[in-house]
Amino acid sequence: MDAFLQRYSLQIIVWLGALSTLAIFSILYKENAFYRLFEHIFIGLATGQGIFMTVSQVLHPLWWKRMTAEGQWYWVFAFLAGMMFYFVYSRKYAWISRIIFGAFMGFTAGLTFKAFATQYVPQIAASFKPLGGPPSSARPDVTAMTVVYAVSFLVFLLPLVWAAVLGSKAARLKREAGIR
Amino acid sequence: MDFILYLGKWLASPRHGLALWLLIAGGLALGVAIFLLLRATPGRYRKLIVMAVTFLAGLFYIAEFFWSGTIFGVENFLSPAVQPLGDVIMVVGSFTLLLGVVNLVAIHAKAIRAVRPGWHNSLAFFIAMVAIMAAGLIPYLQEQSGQKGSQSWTAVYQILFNGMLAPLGATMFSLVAFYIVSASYRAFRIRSGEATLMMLAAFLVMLGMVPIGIYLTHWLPETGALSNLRLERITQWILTGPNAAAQRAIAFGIAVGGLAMALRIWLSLEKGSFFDKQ
Amino acid sequence: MIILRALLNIDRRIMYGLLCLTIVVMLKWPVKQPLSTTHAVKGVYDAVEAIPHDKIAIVSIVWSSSTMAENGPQTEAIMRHLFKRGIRFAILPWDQQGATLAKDIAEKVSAEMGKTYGVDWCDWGYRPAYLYQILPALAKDIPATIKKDYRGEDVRKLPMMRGVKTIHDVGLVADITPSGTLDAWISQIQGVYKTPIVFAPTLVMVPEAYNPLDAGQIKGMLPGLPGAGQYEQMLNYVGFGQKGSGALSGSFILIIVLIILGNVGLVASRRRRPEDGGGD
Amino acid sequence: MEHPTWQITILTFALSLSVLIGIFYNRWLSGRGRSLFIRRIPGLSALDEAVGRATEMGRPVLFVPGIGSLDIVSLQALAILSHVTRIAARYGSRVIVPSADSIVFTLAEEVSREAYTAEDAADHYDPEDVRYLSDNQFAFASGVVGILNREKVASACYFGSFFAESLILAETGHQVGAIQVAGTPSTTQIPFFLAACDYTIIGDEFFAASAYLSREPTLLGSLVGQDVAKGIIIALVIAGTAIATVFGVQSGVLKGLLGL
Repeated sequence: MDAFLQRYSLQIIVWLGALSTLAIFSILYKENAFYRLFEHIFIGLATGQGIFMTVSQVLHPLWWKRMTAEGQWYWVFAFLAGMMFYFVYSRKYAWISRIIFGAFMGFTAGLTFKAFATQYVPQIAASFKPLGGPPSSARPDVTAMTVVYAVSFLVFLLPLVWAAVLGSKAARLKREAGIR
Repeated sequence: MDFILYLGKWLASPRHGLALWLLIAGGLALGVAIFLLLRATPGRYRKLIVMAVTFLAGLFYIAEFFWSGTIFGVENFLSPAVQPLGDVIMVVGSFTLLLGVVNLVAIHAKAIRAVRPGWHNSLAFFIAMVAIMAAGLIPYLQEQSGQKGSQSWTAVYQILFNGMLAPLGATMFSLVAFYIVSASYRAFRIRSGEATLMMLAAFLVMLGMVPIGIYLTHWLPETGALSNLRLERITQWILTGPNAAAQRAIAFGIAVGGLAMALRIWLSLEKGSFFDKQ
Repeated sequence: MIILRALLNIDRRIMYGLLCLTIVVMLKWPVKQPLSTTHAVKGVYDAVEAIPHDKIAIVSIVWSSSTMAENGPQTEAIMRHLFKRGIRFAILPWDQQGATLAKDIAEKVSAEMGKTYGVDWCDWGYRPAYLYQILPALAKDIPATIKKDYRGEDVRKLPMMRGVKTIHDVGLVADITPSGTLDAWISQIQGVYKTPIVFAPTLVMVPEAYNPLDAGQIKGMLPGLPGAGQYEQMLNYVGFGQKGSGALSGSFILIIVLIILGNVGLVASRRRRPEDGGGD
Repeated sequence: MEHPTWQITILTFALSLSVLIGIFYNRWLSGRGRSLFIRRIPGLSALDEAVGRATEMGRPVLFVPGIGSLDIVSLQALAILSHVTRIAARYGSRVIVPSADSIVFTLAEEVSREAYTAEDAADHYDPEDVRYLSDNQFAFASGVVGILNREKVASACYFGSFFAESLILAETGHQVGAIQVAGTPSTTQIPFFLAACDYTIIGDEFFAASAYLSREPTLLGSLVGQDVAKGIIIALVIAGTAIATVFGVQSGVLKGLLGL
């Protein structure tokens, strides 16, 4: 088994890859059993890989190892907090899950304030631009370009837009008048 | 005060062996005690508890961020806690993993048991899930316990990952290219003045992004007023002028909307199905 | 006239077939097309040129095989430029596949340009994409946050990491991404420490990026595949960026032609209606 | 700047305060039996039409609450879900809710169950209609494409955070002939929804949705507060542009305005 896998794994990868690609592309024609099968395999693989990643990247190194190998016993409270989510399945105690949901929502809300200040306020400041001022070296002179385009727009494009508007209006009027 | 500091230090110091397990058990027992306490909480206090927790959680990040320098002579002591708290949130969040997986497994298990049409798809789902999970976890756990990771399982993982998961995702994404063609074919019709403008803008931006469009007007001078009619300059103007202005206006609207919703959630003023009942 | 009206509802399968054909033909027989440099791309070039030699660069990899066609050439172009200037850089992958794919690109380019792992570049290894949690810590203490490189060696022992402690030792961050990671870099790193950031998104994300670009939150941008192509041209080599841009040209032309055909069909059906006495 | 300047702090607090004032002002108004006006948002009014059509055709409605984790956007999406499910429950229709995040999924389950119970249609509620698919973006997309095709969905609603999968979902929906309504604050995806959906709500209309649908005084008041906040930002931009034009971008007044 070992030798077989070592020897042929590249070929298997190539062939499986081709098969998977074909299966997904087949939906472009229409929905079919081949696609359906690979859709389920895809979801299965993604779920399995998600569990593996969560365990190997977060739960084991950041929680279990710290709690046991590094002796930080208080990480047991993280487990208890995590378990609070599962009260959502109990009719009677569902409100307990709301405590932890509330905490998560609170954190999100708090971070939203922070994001507003660091992300959006600088963009407000960036809108402070002189009208008709000289162009900065790094960016094009948007004002001058606007003037050029406004003129060309009037000359070339306006008749076209106008015709299209008229066309659609005429069509609507005809429709309303019952002329088909 | 000294006593509290001492107690904190004593609790936070790392333990090993029996002491560790006793403390973990103690933590679990405390959890059960808290649960019993919560169970006995009268209905009218329940909402208050949820509100308080939400408020404190939000307050932490808000206070940490906006507290600059010293306020009433007190330095910001929250900042050092940001990093550990990030870890805690990540770990606690990871425990929710099973909430979704349980549903998925239940639905597919039912399909197989009832031999519903298409049950073999559900079977394929299970095989795929278990296979990749095992292929990933077995070598990982072997390595963690000091052994050498199994080569065969690693190879299986590589096959499933690079041979199936990766191409399935890549192909799914590439469907976008096809759908862009059919969607834009349908959407860009000169039905009204606005639609015509939208179509023209789309043409100009598309052409200005790729070599052929740049080639179309490359004979125009590089400088001077006429240079502004080069396609890539027009594209650039559409993107930096009207587009950036509109994007920014939408972004501000969304930012303010998000800020308002954050505020309502933080202060438990939010209304709606989830928030009304306790 | 019936033919013209049929243009109103071309079967999507025909369009998909035409698209496939166009891409295959344009990739197989590329047409040499000139690319002119836009200021966004020049911004990236200038930002790399401006990195002082005592600082390192971070190449943040968020992409996976799905967007490799666009993000791969961008990654290669940026790495080549960094190597050319002799700026040390570290790969920081947030995606499992991207980790392998970006490392492969770096190894290829580094071999070609005679560079050494650990001295001229290094790979900090995959970590889950919790950018908001990791970036604040990274900014304060790089070795303590990264700890080990992808091979499991202590990063402090790598020659290129000597003297690298905080984000102030980083002269540039290149975020190469198909998703919304830029916000995290801006709010946690650029907004706080003023570290220059350049951005290499996929083409669909480009319109949104003009906002931070205009605000100076990012120094420059490589808009998708054509952006990579332009950058390749500035660096004087031919990569997939330039070849692929040709195929992209072809498909854009196809889309434009299809849109025009659709409109011809629309106009034709409008004109015919009265005579048909209500054709549809 | 590890912490913001005092100008930014004041601005953020002032905007928040205007929202709060809006909320309490409107609560006070509604206590006296008056209410504020809200303009028509066609995309949201279309939700009734979408559900109604599904009922006529005897086919299910699909509601995708985005692929984001539990955040502000997903919570808003769940509020809209609650509304859609209630209409469907009233008509005795099914709403299929595929989800990409386990926490959002759990909440969606609860929201759906509650909506059917509130409309006295608990027997129409099928627990299997709220499904967790995958947190892998494209695995999720492939699953939704499957559902759209197999369940013969008559109407599809997309509300929440969307990324590269938006067009895959919306175009498939169009191909199966569903009437589609979308709303997202992810600005890059709006063009795709515009191209493939019948109705798309844009930008902060998304955050106005729950107020619009519920006419709840608190939410309506918040909306008014948001408009005041936007007014403050517009005033700032105008003032900043005027100062920049007269005194130049480097002027001290401008730098002092936001402390940048």
